Amino acid sequence: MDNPWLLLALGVLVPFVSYTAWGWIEIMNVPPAALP
Amino acid sequence: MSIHVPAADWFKAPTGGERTWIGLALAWCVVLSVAMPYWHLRGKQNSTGEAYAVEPMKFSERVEAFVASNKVGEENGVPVVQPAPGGDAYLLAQMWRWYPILKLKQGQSYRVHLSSLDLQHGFSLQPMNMNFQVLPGYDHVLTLTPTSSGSFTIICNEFCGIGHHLMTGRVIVEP
Amino acid sequence: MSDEKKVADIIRDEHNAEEHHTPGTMTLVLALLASFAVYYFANWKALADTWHVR
Amino acid sequence: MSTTLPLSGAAEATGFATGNHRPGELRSCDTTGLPVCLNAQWFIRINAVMAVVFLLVGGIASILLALTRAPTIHLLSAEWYYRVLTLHGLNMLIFWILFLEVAILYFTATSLLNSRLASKGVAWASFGQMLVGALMVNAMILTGNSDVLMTSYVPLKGHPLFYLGIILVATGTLTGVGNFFATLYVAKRDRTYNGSVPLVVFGATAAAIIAVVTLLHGAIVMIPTFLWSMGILETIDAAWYRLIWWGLGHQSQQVNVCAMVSVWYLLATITTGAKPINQAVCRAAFVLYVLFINIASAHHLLVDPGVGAGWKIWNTSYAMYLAVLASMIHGFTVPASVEVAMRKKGHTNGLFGWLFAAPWSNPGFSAFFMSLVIFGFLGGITGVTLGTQQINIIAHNTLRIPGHFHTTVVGGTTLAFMGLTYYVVPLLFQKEFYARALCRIQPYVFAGGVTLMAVAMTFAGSYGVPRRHWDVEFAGAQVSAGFDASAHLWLGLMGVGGTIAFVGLLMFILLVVSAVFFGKSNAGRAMTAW
Repeated sequence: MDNPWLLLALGVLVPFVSYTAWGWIEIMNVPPAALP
Repeated sequence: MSIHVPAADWFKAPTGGERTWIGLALAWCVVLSVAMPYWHLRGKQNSTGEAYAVEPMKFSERVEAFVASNKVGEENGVPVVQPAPGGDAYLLAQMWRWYPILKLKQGQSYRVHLSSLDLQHGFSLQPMNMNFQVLPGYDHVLTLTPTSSGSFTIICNEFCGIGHHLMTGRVIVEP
Repeated sequence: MSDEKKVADIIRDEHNAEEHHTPGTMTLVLALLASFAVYYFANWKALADTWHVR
Repeated sequence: MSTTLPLSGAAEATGFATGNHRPGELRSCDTTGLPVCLNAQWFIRINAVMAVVFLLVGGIASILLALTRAPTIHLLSAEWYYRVLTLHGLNMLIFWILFLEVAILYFTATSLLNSRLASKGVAWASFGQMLVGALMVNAMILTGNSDVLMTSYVPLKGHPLFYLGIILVATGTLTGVGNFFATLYVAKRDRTYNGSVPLVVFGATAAAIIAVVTLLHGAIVMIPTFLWSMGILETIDAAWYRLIWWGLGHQSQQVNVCAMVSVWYLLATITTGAKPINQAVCRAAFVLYVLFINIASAHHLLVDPGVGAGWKIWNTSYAMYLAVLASMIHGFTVPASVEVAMRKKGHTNGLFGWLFAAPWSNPGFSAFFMSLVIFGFLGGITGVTLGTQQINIIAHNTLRIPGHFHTTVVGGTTLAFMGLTYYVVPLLFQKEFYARALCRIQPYVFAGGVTLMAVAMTFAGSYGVPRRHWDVEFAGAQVSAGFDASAHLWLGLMGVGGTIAFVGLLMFILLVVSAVFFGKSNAGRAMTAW
């Protein structure tokens, strides 16, 4: 818990993967509209 | 003190009131965590973000086709359009109007397609105060079932330029 | 007692920290939890009255 | 009467280690005995002064907005309302807060670790970028080139210099945060302290870490948008922009939360000699902040197309609630530390004897404790509720959202920073305040105004009144719309609250500016106690 560099790495990685990367993938996989 | 180097053995488990509170807070967080999936499966109001990529112009043409085929009237210049129960309804957001006016039936569910011709807009149905984001390039589909009847207004609550506060629309629901 | 001496006592106290009773804080946080629950479920109820949407 | 701040000399603060200051760059604080690196002090001073300047710009904008949204007054035209709203958002949430947070980072890494500031050059680079960027943004807004609001949602297009200014502020802040981490490294290498870092430094480190991932998102979204604004890029996807921008937008709020909680611990110690019962709990809570609080940014996209329910629910629950758990832990440990300290001083009658006996006339304490209560009761509760995936349907983009964040950022962070300033000016500027009676009541005026305004906003928003909206009567709209009388009443009360808060803000700025520039020096003696 004391090592700021480990915390820095985790602090950047966890939010980036859980929020940014996953959201980015979802947006990229939006299927084309059929407009029934 | 909080500004001094802590005693060497600072790493120890919580005790007493602190421990009780952490337990209570954790239990409350579990309740919070369970509430959303529960409502997702059992609740009647959800936002699944169902959306399809669309060219703004193509969406606009589809709206015009929808108006042409289902128009039932007009309200000071704006066509009133009635989709078939359970069918698709199209609503276009553009600088500074919601087009067309939709006439629905209470208790029937409709596939409402929301998209924008230009900027981002905020679909805000009053007075129920139901709010959804409308983005250009995305056909945001809401499976909507009116549970009350009457005449309701749509306003825009996402800033879309100087006429943003003039952007209104209407939804009429027959019992 | 000079500042330095007083602080040394506080640091020594830390080692033999007896049970800390904080009933006032416990009351405050329980009030927080109660108002949190009331506000939270009131909002769910308000949501449930709106149209059905998925 | 020298103040008997329950602090101690350099020795105790850092566990009997020696500092790494170069000769002539160190002074010992006459009040606390803490080491003050003169370089760090210089940059703390200019960052804090610039912070208050942008607080004033944002404050003038806030009174204009409050008087416009109050229906009976409706001061500004639509064009100027949206322009001043852009000015208000950026100056308050980004410029005022980031300048002060860089100052706080410099203080914690040097004085509390008995270390020198890593590099003066990097500190100048940070300050220069932030200042030029902020002035550039304000210039673009006031000349009407960027009426795009703070979020500048694509496809709304602002002037390229507007985006470049925001990029400069972001890279400048990142440079300052880098200087903070370099100071941590230098302090560790030169062994200016032994054992773990003090709790307040740990909290500041957590805030700095969140700032890094925040500014990373800022770069990812702003650089392509800057190129797009110059026509180099064809289009920017609206959904992508919102996702990444809120990676910057909301995570910058989390930096503020983390910095505020650290300031809570700092002020609790300074004003009442409070000592956290169990530092492991406090530090664990900060770790939960670092890991999980940032994914809460998803609650800005809960009713958006493109992102699915799974992503929405995961990011606003499970892991995120561990961060809510952290806030609830801080909500206990901070008042508990004050209670233990006050009980040790003999205030043991009844449940709240310790609280009534607390130094309420000390603006440092009153601002801190009101910040804790407003943030906890009004901010936290509304925030988690609004951030619930389905409940967001009846709140998104209504006035409930500003109602929420004015209790967290303004009633919480800004109020706590104001409390801190009542010690920064005497200790680091070495100047005494004039009109000390006004200083004692200022936090109450500001907190009262902000609370009334925020509650009024929340009620108005429950009626559906939209945020960022000039005319709730929709005069001239093709289809008529409007709200009932009670919504107008709440908007009126919002105007009243906003005006009171502005009076409190003006008091603060005048008191600080008069002290910093014209105050009597207290060099060589302890500060006069509050």
